[in-house]
Amino acid sequence: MWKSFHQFASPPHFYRLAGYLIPWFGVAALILILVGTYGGLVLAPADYQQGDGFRIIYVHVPSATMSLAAYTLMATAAGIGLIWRIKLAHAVAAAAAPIGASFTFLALATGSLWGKPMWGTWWAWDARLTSELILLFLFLGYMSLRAANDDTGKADRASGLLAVVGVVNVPIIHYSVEWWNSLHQGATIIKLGEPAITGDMLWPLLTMMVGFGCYFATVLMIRARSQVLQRERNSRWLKDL
Amino acid sequence: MSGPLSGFGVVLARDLRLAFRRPGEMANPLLFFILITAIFPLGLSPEPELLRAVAPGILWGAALLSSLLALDLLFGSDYEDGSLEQLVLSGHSLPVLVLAKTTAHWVVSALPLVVVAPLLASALYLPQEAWGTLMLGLLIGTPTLSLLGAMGAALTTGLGTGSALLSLLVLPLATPILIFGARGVDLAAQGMDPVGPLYLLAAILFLALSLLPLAIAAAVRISLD
Amino acid sequence: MLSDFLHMGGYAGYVWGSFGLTAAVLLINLVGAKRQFKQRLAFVRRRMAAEDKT
Amino acid sequence: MPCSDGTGSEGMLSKDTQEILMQAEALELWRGERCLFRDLSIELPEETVLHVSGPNGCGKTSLLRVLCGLSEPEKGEIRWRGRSIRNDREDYQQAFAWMGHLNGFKADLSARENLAFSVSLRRKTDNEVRNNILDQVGLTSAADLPCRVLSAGQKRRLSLATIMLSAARLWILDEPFTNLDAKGRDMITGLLNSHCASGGTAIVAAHQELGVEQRYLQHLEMEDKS
Repeated sequence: MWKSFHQFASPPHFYRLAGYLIPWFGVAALILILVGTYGGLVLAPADYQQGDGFRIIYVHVPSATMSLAAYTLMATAAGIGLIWRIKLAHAVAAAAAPIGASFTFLALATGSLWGKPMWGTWWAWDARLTSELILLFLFLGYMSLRAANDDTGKADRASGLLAVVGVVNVPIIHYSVEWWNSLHQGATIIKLGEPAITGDMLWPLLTMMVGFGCYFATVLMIRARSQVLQRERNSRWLKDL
Repeated sequence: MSGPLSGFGVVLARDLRLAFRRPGEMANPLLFFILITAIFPLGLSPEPELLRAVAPGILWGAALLSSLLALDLLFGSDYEDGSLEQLVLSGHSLPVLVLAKTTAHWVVSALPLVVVAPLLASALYLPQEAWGTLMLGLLIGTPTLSLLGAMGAALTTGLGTGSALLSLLVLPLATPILIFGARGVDLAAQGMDPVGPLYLLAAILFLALSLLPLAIAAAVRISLD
Repeated sequence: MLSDFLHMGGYAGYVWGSFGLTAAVLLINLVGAKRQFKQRLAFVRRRMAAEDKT
Repeated sequence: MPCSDGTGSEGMLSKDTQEILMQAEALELWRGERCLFRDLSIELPEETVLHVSGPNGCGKTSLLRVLCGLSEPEKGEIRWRGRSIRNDREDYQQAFAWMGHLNGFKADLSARENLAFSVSLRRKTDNEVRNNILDQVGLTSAADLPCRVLSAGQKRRLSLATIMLSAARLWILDEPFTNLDAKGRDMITGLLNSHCASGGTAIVAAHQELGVEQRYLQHLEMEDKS
């Protein structure tokens, strides 16, 4: 197993493989997202309580899921990079950060757009939105630390360490915010309304989730390739690009 | 070269001696803590009901910010004069040495807060029953803040980014401490049993004590590379 | 029929706002990633060429 | 991008009687887009002073920092007495003393306090031994002044005192002569000779001749690639 893992981790191999996979994942993402959107906006019935407003779920939930998935992937890649000194893993971690931050921002924006008709305010200290906000700060901290280091090697290791420590803290933060939010569960604050998800409401959501996943893979591989180029300096294989 | 912990005492003693050589600087976190706590009543209103309600949040928020205040000096001055290099190459286990430095920083910047806390609590009309919980909560919460802060300081040493980036890195990670600390005091103020949040603070402290020194040592090595 | 669809039961602004924003952010990310890659590739090619000459 | 691939040193006969203390193989280090050195190997037997020289910016300091384990090389392995320094870091660190550009003393502590602190991290010494060393490096008069007021030359002498007291087998000195007067420079030459005589070894980066006896001396010339 170790041989193949190491062989896969060699930059030229990853670079070519990614080049091959990007169009496939790109097309899959496009189709899935379009079908999911059509399903969510047209086919799915309106929610009896929130009417058509609930359709924002089809972008909010996938974004929120992807934001956490991106952070976890980033921290795992950084951990691998730190432990086994694999530069490719650091390249993947560096590539995952901007996309993760964008998904987190999307989750916050769509969450507040969804909250406005429900609560009448753009922002309410709902447990999930607050966790999402802290996750955004974790991403911003990661990216600013990476930007503050001019040497790529040092930037990789410093931000990698922050990501690993951060990922240990994410569950703690999540549950402390849930705990904090449940204590103030006065009548005024309704948890982000969770409409009852039935069959024909559910499949578009799953489609959107997989679509967002494929999109994430696409952009991750594109960014990872440029990170690989940045770290390979002048190895021979670059010559025949 | 006796046991692995022998370096701990030596570094702790040096850092404390250094801190006491500059008593003015040593008082900064304490003054900052008092200043912040004084500002809120000015910003809100002198009216006891309101202040009593927000007292736990103000006190804990002020404690969090004060413990971050003197952090960029923790490794910064050693980095500039080269003693950080000597520490890393001293042949002692680096996590133990950075734990010693962090302990010295905690003793100098966080302990005074615990001592002064009841004074400020009374200024914010916090009921007397909650003072004990406040002090105990600060006692077991601020070490984690110092450890998290030390890691942020180690990561940003030598980058010349000052405490702005340091706070951005540390504050998100410190939110659970703030939540449990303030909630504990709030429960005690309402006469309820605050033992739950205090246990959670203690649990986080032990997690931090066991893992963070390793991360801080790694961060120091990275910034010295 | 189309106008009902666009009206989104009164939530038009929020629903289309969310979907529009999502599309925009996804597009910006994709284009940004592509451009960064193109620039980095060009840089590497230029440096490789320069090195061959020396 | 040609790099300085200086081999260990010219005429490095394997004196079989002497144990090879430190081996470095195929070291490679980059700073940003610039390769400082590549495939650089070093073999350091005991009783040797390796004089690392080369123009400014050729990576002398970076090489020394890699050899003490402060910096991670891009490629390459360093072994102290046959065992890689990455595995048992503390063991290797106890075997050498490092003098960098920065002297590593706290400005608010006195020379005596600084010396006591840095030596106590390595071994137990009593006051009398330390005073003796302070006297040797000519700092007795300034021993109780805070380091803030000491001159650069005096601070360099204090570093020298720390190195002498460290009882380390390997000395890694980065430009030890800076800020030192003639007497100071002679002191260093004498120290290096006696260090080698007692079976020790050293790696010294300097722009001038070390004045060490020929039988101990080896050279590593580093080119400048900028």
